[in-house]
Amino acid sequence: MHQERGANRAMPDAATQLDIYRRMIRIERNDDATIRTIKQGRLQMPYYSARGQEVIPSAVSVNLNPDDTICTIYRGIHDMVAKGVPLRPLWAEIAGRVTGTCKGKGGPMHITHPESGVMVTTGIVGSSMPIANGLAWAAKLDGSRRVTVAYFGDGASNIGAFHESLNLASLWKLPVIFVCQNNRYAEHSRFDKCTAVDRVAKRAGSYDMPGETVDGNDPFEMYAAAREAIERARDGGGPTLIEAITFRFLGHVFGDDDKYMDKAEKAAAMARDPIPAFRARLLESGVATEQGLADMHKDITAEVEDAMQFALGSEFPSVDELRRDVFATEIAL
Amino acid sequence: MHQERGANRAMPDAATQLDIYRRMIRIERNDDATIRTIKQGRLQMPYYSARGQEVIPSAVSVNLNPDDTICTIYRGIHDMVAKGVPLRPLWAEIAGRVTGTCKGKGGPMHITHPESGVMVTTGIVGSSMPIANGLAWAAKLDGSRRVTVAYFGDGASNIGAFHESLNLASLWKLPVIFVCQNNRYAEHSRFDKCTAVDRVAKRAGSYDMPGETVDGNDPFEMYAAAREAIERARDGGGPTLIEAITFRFLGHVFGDDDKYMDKAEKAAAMARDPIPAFRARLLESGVATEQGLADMHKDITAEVEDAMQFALGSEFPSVDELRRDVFATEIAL
Amino acid sequence: MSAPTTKMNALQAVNAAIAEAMAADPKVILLGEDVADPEGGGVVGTTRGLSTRFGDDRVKSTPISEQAIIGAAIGAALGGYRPIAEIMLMNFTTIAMDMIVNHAAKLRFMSGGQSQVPITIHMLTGAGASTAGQHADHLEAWFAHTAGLKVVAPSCPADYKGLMLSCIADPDPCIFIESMRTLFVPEDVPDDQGPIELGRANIIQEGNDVTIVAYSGMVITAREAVKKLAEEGISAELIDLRTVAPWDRDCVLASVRKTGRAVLVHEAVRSFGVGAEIAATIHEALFGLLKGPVRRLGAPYSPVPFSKPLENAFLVQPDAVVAAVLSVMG
Amino acid sequence: MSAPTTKMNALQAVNAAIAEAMAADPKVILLGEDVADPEGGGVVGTTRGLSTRFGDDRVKSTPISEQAIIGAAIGAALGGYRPIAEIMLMNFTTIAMDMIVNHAAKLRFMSGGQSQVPITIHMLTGAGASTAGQHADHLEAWFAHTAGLKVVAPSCPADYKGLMLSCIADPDPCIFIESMRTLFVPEDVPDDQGPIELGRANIIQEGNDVTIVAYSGMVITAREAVKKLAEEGISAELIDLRTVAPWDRDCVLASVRKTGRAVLVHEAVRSFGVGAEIAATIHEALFGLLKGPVRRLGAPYSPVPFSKPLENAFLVQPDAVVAAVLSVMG
Ligand SMILES: Cc1ncc(C[n+]2csc(CCOP(=O)(O)OP(=O)(O)O)c2C)c(N)n1
Ligand SMILES: Cc1ncc(C[n+]2csc(CCOP(=O)(O)OP(=O)(O)O)c2C)c(N)n1
Ligand SMILES: [Mg+2]
Ligand SMILES: [Mg+2]
Repeated sequence: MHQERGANRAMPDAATQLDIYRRMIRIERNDDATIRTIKQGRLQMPYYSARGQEVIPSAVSVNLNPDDTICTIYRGIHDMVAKGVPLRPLWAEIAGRVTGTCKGKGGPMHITHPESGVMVTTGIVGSSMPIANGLAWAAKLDGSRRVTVAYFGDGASNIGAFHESLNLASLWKLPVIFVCQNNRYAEHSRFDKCTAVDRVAKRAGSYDMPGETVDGNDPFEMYAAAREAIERARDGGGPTLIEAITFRFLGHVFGDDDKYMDKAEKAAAMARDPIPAFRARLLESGVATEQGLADMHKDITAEVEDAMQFALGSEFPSVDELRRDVFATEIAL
Repeated sequence: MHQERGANRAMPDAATQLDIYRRMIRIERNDDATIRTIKQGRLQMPYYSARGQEVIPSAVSVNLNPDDTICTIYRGIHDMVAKGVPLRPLWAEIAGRVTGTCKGKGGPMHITHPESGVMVTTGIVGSSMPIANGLAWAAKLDGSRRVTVAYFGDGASNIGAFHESLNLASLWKLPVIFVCQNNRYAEHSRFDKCTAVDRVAKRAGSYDMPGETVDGNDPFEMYAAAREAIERARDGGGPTLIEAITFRFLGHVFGDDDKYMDKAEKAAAMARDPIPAFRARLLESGVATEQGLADMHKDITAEVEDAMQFALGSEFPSVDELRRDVFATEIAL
Repeated sequence: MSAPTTKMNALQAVNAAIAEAMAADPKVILLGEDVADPEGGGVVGTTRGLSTRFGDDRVKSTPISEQAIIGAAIGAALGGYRPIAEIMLMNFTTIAMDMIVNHAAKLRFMSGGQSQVPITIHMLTGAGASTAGQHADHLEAWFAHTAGLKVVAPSCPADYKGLMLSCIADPDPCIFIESMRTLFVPEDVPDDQGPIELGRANIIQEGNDVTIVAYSGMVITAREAVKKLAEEGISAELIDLRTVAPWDRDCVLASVRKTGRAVLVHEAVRSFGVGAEIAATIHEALFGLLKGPVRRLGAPYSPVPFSKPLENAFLVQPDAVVAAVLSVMG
Repeated sequence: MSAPTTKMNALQAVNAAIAEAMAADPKVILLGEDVADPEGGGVVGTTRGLSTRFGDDRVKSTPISEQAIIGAAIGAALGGYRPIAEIMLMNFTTIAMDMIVNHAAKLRFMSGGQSQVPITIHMLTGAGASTAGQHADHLEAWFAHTAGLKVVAPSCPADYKGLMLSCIADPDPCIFIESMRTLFVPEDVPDDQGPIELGRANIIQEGNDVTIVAYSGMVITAREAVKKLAEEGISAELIDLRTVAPWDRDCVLASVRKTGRAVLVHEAVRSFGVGAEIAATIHEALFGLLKGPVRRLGAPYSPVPFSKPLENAFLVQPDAVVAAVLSVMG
């Protein structure tokens, strides 16, 4: 069921290339500021950086509409930023402030922002997928052309929920795209030590579903694969499994010592940093100018700084919030 | 990962053919007597007949040693009989008597008989597989050549436990054989309405594991596939997924009205009754004589009758049993 | 002249409730193993006729994939629907506990109120039908202990209908328990039976000497006990809890305040069961006002056994309820 | 002269117990996500060094597959081994509930005593580390309600070691809970610390006015409360339950019989929690002998929140324990 890579696959035009790049920079600047703020002791949170994985959600999201939905995971702030979650409430959420997307109650692993289409962020490996199916089912029942993207990791491809979800999605021809961000590690476990097959995308064959492995650090490849899968889903053609090969530069969680990683493997992966690579490509092809990118960088840095200030200047939620949102009706404690 | 069917696959010799047939008849006679006894109101139990599936465990079990183990399911009495569970305690168990394999505490869905290698019978779809892995792991740790067979249905191939189990078994190269008895239905659901792929065996490809679909009603095909998988497992070659195509003649559970089934499909399947077919083959090839088979039939019928009498003549367990076997040490109620 | 009624059993009542809700609200949808008509409309027929009437899109049979079932229900709820998910038997919720507990129950809270998950998960359970260790557990205490879930356990057809209507309409996830022993007993159900408010107990019979609290199948057992007690001149008040979480504290406390004595009965294992919460609450709230200790009855600390005599001993019998009442009558 | 001791934290104590058990019995084996040394010996290092010392066959890192992990542990147990299975966090047991509850807990009973499942499932949990809604639940009440499981929840390094040794040696499945707040506090552990009998509570401090019962991380909270109470002239007896199921009824009842008052503290949600069972039992057993109602403290009925002030309010604080005690001192 491996997809053939046609010679003339969808190509992002210049504006779309810049759009992808802009999303990547927002992700990267945001990541950088988050780590800085944690180090300053001004954020108290477990942080799962996606540095190195910027291309994937950026190239996916330029193909999505605002009312398309995603379900993502603890390592998902890049997915949210790419999908368009505004940075102020996002920062306020990771800072546990009442101005956060979730009033500070969910925190970084559970950011939700339906306005932007971010419907679920889960801390449970594999659990983005079964829920994405339901969102896709709703879109189908509505007779809409909405699609849903389920993001998950390589490690998640070994858990039961993956299997049940892909089987159901295929049977029901749901407009859902399963995007596996294969960053070669699950916590401290190397991909091949957990996964009995060399390519996650091969598993699509178990569900009579199109499946494809792409270089998740290549914006063009990623764009083409995402675009085709999303169009197919919109057109009623059902789900696709995309395996995007990438790498997480900063280990599993902030503070990770990387001892479990092969030094050479890591160095090789880091040398393939997608941001400078895409930057060079944009400049080379004339899609962007040095000045244009410098301006973009500056604007985004300022936007991130503003979000951070907004968050840290906001109030914490009141303790009454413990009895709100447990049910629709406030409960007595 | 589909297995090539070599021209000269393993063939059961005459004695082995008779051995397979004898097991099949024991299963069939036992099934017949069970249904009769239920109809007489002398057994109170949910009964999941495997009439029609006799070949599978019979052709598997002639390749197993007494200390090889199996994990099976609610529809598993055929698997137990084929593996060699003596009929008296088996009958006493389904009759809820203290002389049963499990003192009457487990009942038909939970028959256990370690002496014969029947380690777990589960009522939970899919759950034979994760446990079978552990038994195989133990065999490997022991440095023994023991293997474990996990039996399950076609419906079970869609549940998460299937996926997790096959992945782990392949990674750890466990001596386990996953035997899917594909009887085309899961309760009232037709195979293709639940399973997004046309052959369960194709799913072996997700785990870099050998997988094969065989005619589960053909003792020769079934024997060859089982033998090869079992030898491979014994030799340290790891797990195999075998999909054995068959049919359950008596629906899901005793009392099933079959309304959900296509009449023609059912009639065609019933016409392929494996018992008369194998009988004819044995006679034709001269492996058996009419008289020999008639004697076998008579002996087995008597053995089943004896088991039934033994069971119904046995005592029920005393109520004290509720506090025994909850833990190793008897508890106070 | 009383309102017109129709005789139906609990399964028919659930079916009627779902049909009514589906007819009234196109957002009500249904999924589960074998629930559509080509698959028989549920293995015991609970959802028979619904896919034929409301279409294959809104009533979908699923593979055997409890995680996928509950996940799809949650997602569809986030997408604006009111899914009813059938899990065949309560023991199979063990496959879907992540979806139910980590997700359905928590998404509203974790999203700061942005998400709502108005799903109803209904399931059968209960001992007595020789299904043994893995098909008959009463696990409601787990769900009651999980913030964000409502747990409903009716005992008679009218309540099955009214409570199912309320669960479907409720903005939060509800666990709806169908007890094997109550399923096939036909009773009169008012033709206009509407929703019954969640969280409200029902005083089945008023009495003065002792309060008996039961729910689900054990209401049948308790009814028999009440009759026997009446023969011995003891006036028992019988409360059917109907909703286990949130349970009707006010109703139970008012009754026990009146009678001074309480006996709690459930089918689930006694230890760490629902009865513990109720007993602890009664004792704390009415300290010094009770005439005797609260007695809790439930299954012994044991898996559900197969053999008939053991199964009978596993289940609380009416005589045990009578004995418990007598033990506190002093 | 007291026995020689070594300072270690709870993680080191667990590590020491497992190492000792593995050295003594070749049938003790270990599996779980990242437990082997190439993967760092556990994400918090609990099993560090064990695969190097005892070999890759006996200490195996697994894929993220909680059903497969517990299934493999059960099967290996049926094959004569004593597996220790690590589930990283308690919330992830929701993936494996079928294996734990329908299988591990029941196989001995359902087989009429032929099967034994001597497995230890250990896991971390607890609020306070900003991990929010899906990583910090205390679900011990579920397991305690399940016939066939033992539930252990230590609070100090020596107990971690002694109880882990007992769980590994126990012939039945044990749930071993590691509480986040107790993990990194080093304490003296006797070098010859042997097994501590399961089901036996520990009287941490004797007292006369009130009995405080706690376990796991809440023992730390309760200790602080006891100190504050002492300053106010109240003599509290502090019992560390250590084993939640089966819990030490005799020890708790003897203490409450003496003090006449009880306050129960756990981190889990209060409603339908472990405290309910203990409170109900105390009230029933000591009816008429108590000087005040049993008070139960636990988390509010809410998922674990992220924001620090909410997380602090979610956790029972020492002052709340003090207030509960004062409320029954009369
Ligand atoms: C069911 C479950 N098991 C274990 C964990 C602990 N855990 C958190 S992240 C993680 C690794 C996941 O790896 P992968 O799917 O590759 O995603 P990545 O973190 O690399 O993005 C694990 C094991 C969890 N959150 N959920
Ligand atoms: C986890 C779980 N879900 C649902 C059921 C109810 N159930 C019992 S048998 C069955 C059908 C299984 O079909 P299949 O795997 O094909 O096996 P067969 O009965 O055909 O032998 C179902 C759904 C169950 N026992 N366990
Ligand atoms: Mg990864
Ligand atoms: Mg089948």
